[in-house]
Amino acid sequence: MAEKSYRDAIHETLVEEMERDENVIVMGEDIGVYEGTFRITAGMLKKFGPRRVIDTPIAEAGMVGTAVGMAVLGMRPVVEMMTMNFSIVAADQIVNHAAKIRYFSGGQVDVPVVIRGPHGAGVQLSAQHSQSLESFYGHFPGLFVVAPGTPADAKGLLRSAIRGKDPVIFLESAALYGMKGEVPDDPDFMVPIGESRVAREGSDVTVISFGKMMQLSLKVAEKLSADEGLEVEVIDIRSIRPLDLAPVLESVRKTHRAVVVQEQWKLYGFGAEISAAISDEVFDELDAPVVRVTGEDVPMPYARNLELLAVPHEPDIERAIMEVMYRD
Amino acid sequence: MAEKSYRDAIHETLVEEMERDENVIVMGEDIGVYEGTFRITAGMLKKFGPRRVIDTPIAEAGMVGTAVGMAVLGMRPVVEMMTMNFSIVAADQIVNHAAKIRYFSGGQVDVPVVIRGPHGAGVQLSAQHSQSLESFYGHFPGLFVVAPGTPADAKGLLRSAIRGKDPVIFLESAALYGMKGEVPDDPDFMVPIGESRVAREGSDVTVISFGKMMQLSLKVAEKLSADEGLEVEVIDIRSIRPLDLAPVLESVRKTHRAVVVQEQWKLYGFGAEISAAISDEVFDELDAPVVRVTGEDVPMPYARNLELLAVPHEPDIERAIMEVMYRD
Amino acid sequence: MARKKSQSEAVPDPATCSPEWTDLLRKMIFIRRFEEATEREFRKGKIGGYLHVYIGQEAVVTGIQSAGKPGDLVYAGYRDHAHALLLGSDPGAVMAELFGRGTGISKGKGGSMHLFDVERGLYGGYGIVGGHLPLATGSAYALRYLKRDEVVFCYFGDGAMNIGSFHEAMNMAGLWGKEGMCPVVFVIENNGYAMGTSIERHSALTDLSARVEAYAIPTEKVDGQDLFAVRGAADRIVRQVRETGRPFCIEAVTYRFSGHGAADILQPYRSKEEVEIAKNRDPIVILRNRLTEICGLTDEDVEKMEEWAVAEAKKAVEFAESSAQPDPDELFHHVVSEGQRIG
Amino acid sequence: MARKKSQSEAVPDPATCSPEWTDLLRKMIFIRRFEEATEREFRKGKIGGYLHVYIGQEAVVTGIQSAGKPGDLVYAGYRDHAHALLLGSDPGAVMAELFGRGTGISKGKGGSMHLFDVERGLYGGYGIVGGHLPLATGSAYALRYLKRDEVVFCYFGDGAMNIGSFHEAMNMAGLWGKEGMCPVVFVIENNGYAMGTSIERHSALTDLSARVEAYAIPTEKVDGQDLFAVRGAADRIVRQVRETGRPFCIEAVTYRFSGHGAADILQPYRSKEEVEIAKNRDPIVILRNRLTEICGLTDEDVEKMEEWAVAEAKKAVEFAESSAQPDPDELFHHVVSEGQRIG
Ligand SMILES: Cc1ncc(C[n+]2csc(CCOP(=O)(O)OP(=O)(O)O)c2C)c(N)n1
Ligand SMILES: Cc1ncc(C[n+]2csc(CCOP(=O)(O)OP(=O)(O)O)c2C)c(N)n1
Ligand SMILES: [Mg+2]
Ligand SMILES: [Mg+2]
Repeated sequence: MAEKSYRDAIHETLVEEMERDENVIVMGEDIGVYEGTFRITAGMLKKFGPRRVIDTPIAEAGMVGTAVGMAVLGMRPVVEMMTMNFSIVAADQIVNHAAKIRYFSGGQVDVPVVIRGPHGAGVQLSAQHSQSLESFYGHFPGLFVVAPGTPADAKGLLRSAIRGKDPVIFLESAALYGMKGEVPDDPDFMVPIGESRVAREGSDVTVISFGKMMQLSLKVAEKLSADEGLEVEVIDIRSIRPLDLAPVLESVRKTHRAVVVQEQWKLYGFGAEISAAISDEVFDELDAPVVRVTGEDVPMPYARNLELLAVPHEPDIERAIMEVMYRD
Repeated sequence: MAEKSYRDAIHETLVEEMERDENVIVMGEDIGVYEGTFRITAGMLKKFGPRRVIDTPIAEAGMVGTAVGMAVLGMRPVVEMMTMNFSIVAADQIVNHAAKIRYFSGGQVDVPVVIRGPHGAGVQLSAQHSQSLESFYGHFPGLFVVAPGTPADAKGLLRSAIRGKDPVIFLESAALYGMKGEVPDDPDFMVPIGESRVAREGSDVTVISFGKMMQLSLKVAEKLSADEGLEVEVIDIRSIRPLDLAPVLESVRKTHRAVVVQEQWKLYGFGAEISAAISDEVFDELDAPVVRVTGEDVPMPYARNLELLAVPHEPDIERAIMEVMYRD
Repeated sequence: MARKKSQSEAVPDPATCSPEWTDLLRKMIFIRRFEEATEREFRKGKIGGYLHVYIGQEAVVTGIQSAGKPGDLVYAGYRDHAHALLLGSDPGAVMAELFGRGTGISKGKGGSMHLFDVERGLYGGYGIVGGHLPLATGSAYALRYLKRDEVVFCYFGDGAMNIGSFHEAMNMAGLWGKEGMCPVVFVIENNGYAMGTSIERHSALTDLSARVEAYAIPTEKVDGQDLFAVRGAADRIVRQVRETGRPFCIEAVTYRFSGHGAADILQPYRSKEEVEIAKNRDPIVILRNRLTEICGLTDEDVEKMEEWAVAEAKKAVEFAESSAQPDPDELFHHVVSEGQRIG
Repeated sequence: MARKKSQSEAVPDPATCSPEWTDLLRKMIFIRRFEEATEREFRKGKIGGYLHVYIGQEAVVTGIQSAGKPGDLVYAGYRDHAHALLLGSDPGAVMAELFGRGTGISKGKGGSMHLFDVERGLYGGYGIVGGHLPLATGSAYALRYLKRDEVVFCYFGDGAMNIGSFHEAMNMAGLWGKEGMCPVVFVIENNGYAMGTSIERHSALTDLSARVEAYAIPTEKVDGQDLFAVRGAADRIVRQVRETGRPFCIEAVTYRFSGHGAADILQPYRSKEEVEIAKNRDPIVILRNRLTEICGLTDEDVEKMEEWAVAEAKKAVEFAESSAQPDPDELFHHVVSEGQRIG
């Protein structure tokens, strides 16, 4: 175990996997000479050379498509989206090509491509640059979608993604890049894709989230434990697709109360699936309706005061918890 | 009132609105000389000329973007996607431009553009050509998303969309083009965007759906009424965004049982939002968990036998109804 | 069908007879008969979905693939039957795919637009216009990265040149080609129409070479109805691409004798006369006449080929007919990789 | 600032002095001082998000917009401050937008990348590289369709030329231009870099004119550091576009003196020397020297301009500083149209 930042965990994993396997390469805009806008790939061009650290033109669809073409021949490209917002320009290549080729070829190809980059609200990046894309991509069979909320998961999930055989959308929380945490040293440390985890045990209420909002939920849990003696169980849905509900259901059977926290828009969002799935499975266990804490239904505004109003904060989560506890 | 097909209702509305307002134009691939792959625009090039019926190159992003550029100057372009699947190539222009310009300009522009075309499963069109995009687009504030399930709604909603000031994603059920129904003659007949409707009254169970699946649900309702004396209330969510829940909640307060029917994938799909929203609002009214009837979690296969297994049919809806009735 | 896979080393001289020429005529005749069979079966309702045939364009892919080697890769659009047949895919399996049977080349899951035969180099079969160009470009990079000496053939239509993915792929191919890292032969199957939109109406500049050269990719325009012309250019170009690792684009000017797809009956975008005139340059007739000249090919020889082709196509249909639909479990297979999960 | 809006009818002769030339120098100096102020305020934390300044490129948009008319439309990327200032937008409102204040030109909801001033023809301000090109093309069509005689100016960088939307927009502009239905002046602000990627590394062919002419759109390359050169070309070209309704593309070769954005401190992609050499061709200095020659411009005159520019920029900052943040209700306004719903 060693303490590392979320950013370093990602950087390190890329380096380790490239050292381990010649077929792993990285490509993206300004990841080489410029060393990456978030410096995830800093130093890698020098280390691995331009054939394995490819600076691409501004052409997201081209980037993803060429990566898929490499992947079907056995390479393992990791594509960096400068921010995940730009992946929308490549949406067709992602959901209609990467996600479906295995299927419509009758299983003749593997598509080991990872598409990674920061998503979610930044600080005043405004409407086109502040989106969380978990439900946007999570809807499509053929894709794996993961969203690590800790340095250890960033490392373990990225390694699983790189060593896999399928397209993985790897959603990084820009807000967590600087966050530090314990990361196992085992060079083969992996976190299975498709397993949620209990981030904090508790008996009174279940909070379900991922990424940055999961970290916020943990803070709230500690506060409520200290102030109110309320024990919140926090479930980290680090894998958006496939979605592992087991820990959620088990927790709700215990707490009988659930809150879902997401940064993005409510309508047709992440929380809807979690809430619906809980009803599907453990409806009779619920002592209160599942409450969704979500971003406001607006494009992200630029002004800081408005931006802060557009996304959930600790008090919003706390309020929701009190609501399902029928307290106030 | 006159009986018309869903296809003719759309065609007629386009013609009427173009006759009424010079600023309304249509553009798309092969809508002019070729007269449209589904013949929605048949005869319109002759009638209105090439300036108002624009055959575009194969460039969906270009089509949508240029339409937005026309719209901000006061034109009212209606863009045909040969099938909505191709709109994914234009996803960035739709969700990051059309949907957000009004907002990040501080309200300086109107964006009256309609993007219409068939979506959903056809007959053996396979994975890239068989998608339903309601939750894909329904997630984004700044868009209106509608999905008519009858000729009258096709007409009334399209007219509202064309006369509006905002981008509207108009999802047509290819499977319904040939369907006939009564359509009001009033040249100003409109159906408000953002209003669900009760498609069939019933007291025992509520079925919520839209488009083709709504029509299937109606069939099932008639059958169960005849065979089982069961009265199913069918709610037609013809407006995906904004989502009008009032008729749904009112119905559930009456029936205490709800089934949601959608053709597309379950995970992060339409049904999740409806189910979650029902829990949000009338949790205590439910005598059974909301059941979701959805397509299987696979890309659409080509083989007819597999394709039929991939989407819901009447027996699936019937089974779900029996399940929430605790019958078998 | 590809039993005598030609090697671009041995370039037959168009002036003199070679057994390979007659073999290529035989292949073109087979493609024609096979496609006609698919149209018949479509009308009978045995084939569903979209069906796009290659009738009239046979000399393009036949001439180009005859300059290929085993191990080379092929990417095509949805008009991909001929490509599969020329790579040596089992005609029965191709027809079975169109019938949606479990014995289909893509297990019945892809259909006419998504033929795959990776073992023989066919990497699809794509339905989104232009969407496969970036894939082909990436595969070309991978070939060199993996130290393989094969090349990629990427086929697309004139209409595909207007979509963004064409542009992005071409620029990346041009860039990578400078490093000798992009051995891809782009082939424009220029049949003058994107569905019902003629090239003058969909492309600001109808000289498509300018479009390609803007990315530092050399181009050559060939008569796509003349197999000798196509093959002649392909031999030179494919060897060059294989040696240099730089992309090249062949524009083959051809014509689609059938409708865009099986549903394109009326064809309001072109006149019967135009089609008739185009049919005067039937690639099969042109090659046949040349071979009569230089090889003394007789009507009897051709008769034999025709009989063989018709019989083969019939066999393919029978195989498809007699094949079972996919097992229902297939619905859930190949969505993602199976077996032991990574991580 | 645009009080003396120039008319492309009256073309001042570069050889002889004209009050307009000094006015344009004044504007360029103001843009420079204004941008420097935004960089200072960014470092102070008064401005958030991304900040892309125009320092070093002033002569490009100044020269081109000086050939425009009131009513013309402008589309820009995210490097859009100068464009707003030249259209006569209130500098205070522009600065307030960057500060995220309610008095901002886009009500504080857009920020630096999304400046809008529709009343003066500024239709944004866009953050997705190349995404605004189709919009500009559609607006050009609309101008003619609506029988307006204005033109659209569409600015974008060299790096934007590699994304699909560039290609799709250019082809549609070329097609519509043939009907005289696309009066758009495309302006490549070619500063040699896409963020940290030099043009040789992002574009297969560095001769960008070939890229544009492939769509039947004529191009002209101008020295973007020389206001006279830019203005001279713009006068001719804008008049032509206005008269013919056909698109034209001006490639202005320029250089970005500052980092790509305010966060681009290290600039590992270029050497200090390279930047220093480029600064020897400062567009402001070049124009100033020319005016000293032909107008007998004195250091005093320039001093006055400088003082005015600094004062104006300071005023803008003070206005922004003293403005209130947007009303919290603004969060929910302008998501969609308000008031009585259609239907
Ligand atoms: C992105 C996209 N838009 C539209 C279509 C519908 N479509 C299928 S084929 C076709 C015409 C393609 O013409 P061309 O590229 O010239 O190929 P050809 O059919 O002539 O061989 C169109 C518009 C599609 N499949 N994908
Ligand atoms: C689609 C997309 N991809 C990536 C980015 C990130 N990005 C912003 S500016 C930029 C470089 C653009 O370079 P250029 O077009 O030359 O304009 P310049 O900044 O030099 O004026 C990049 C890659 C983006 N905004 N949009
Ligand atoms: Mg064609
Ligand atoms: Mg640049």
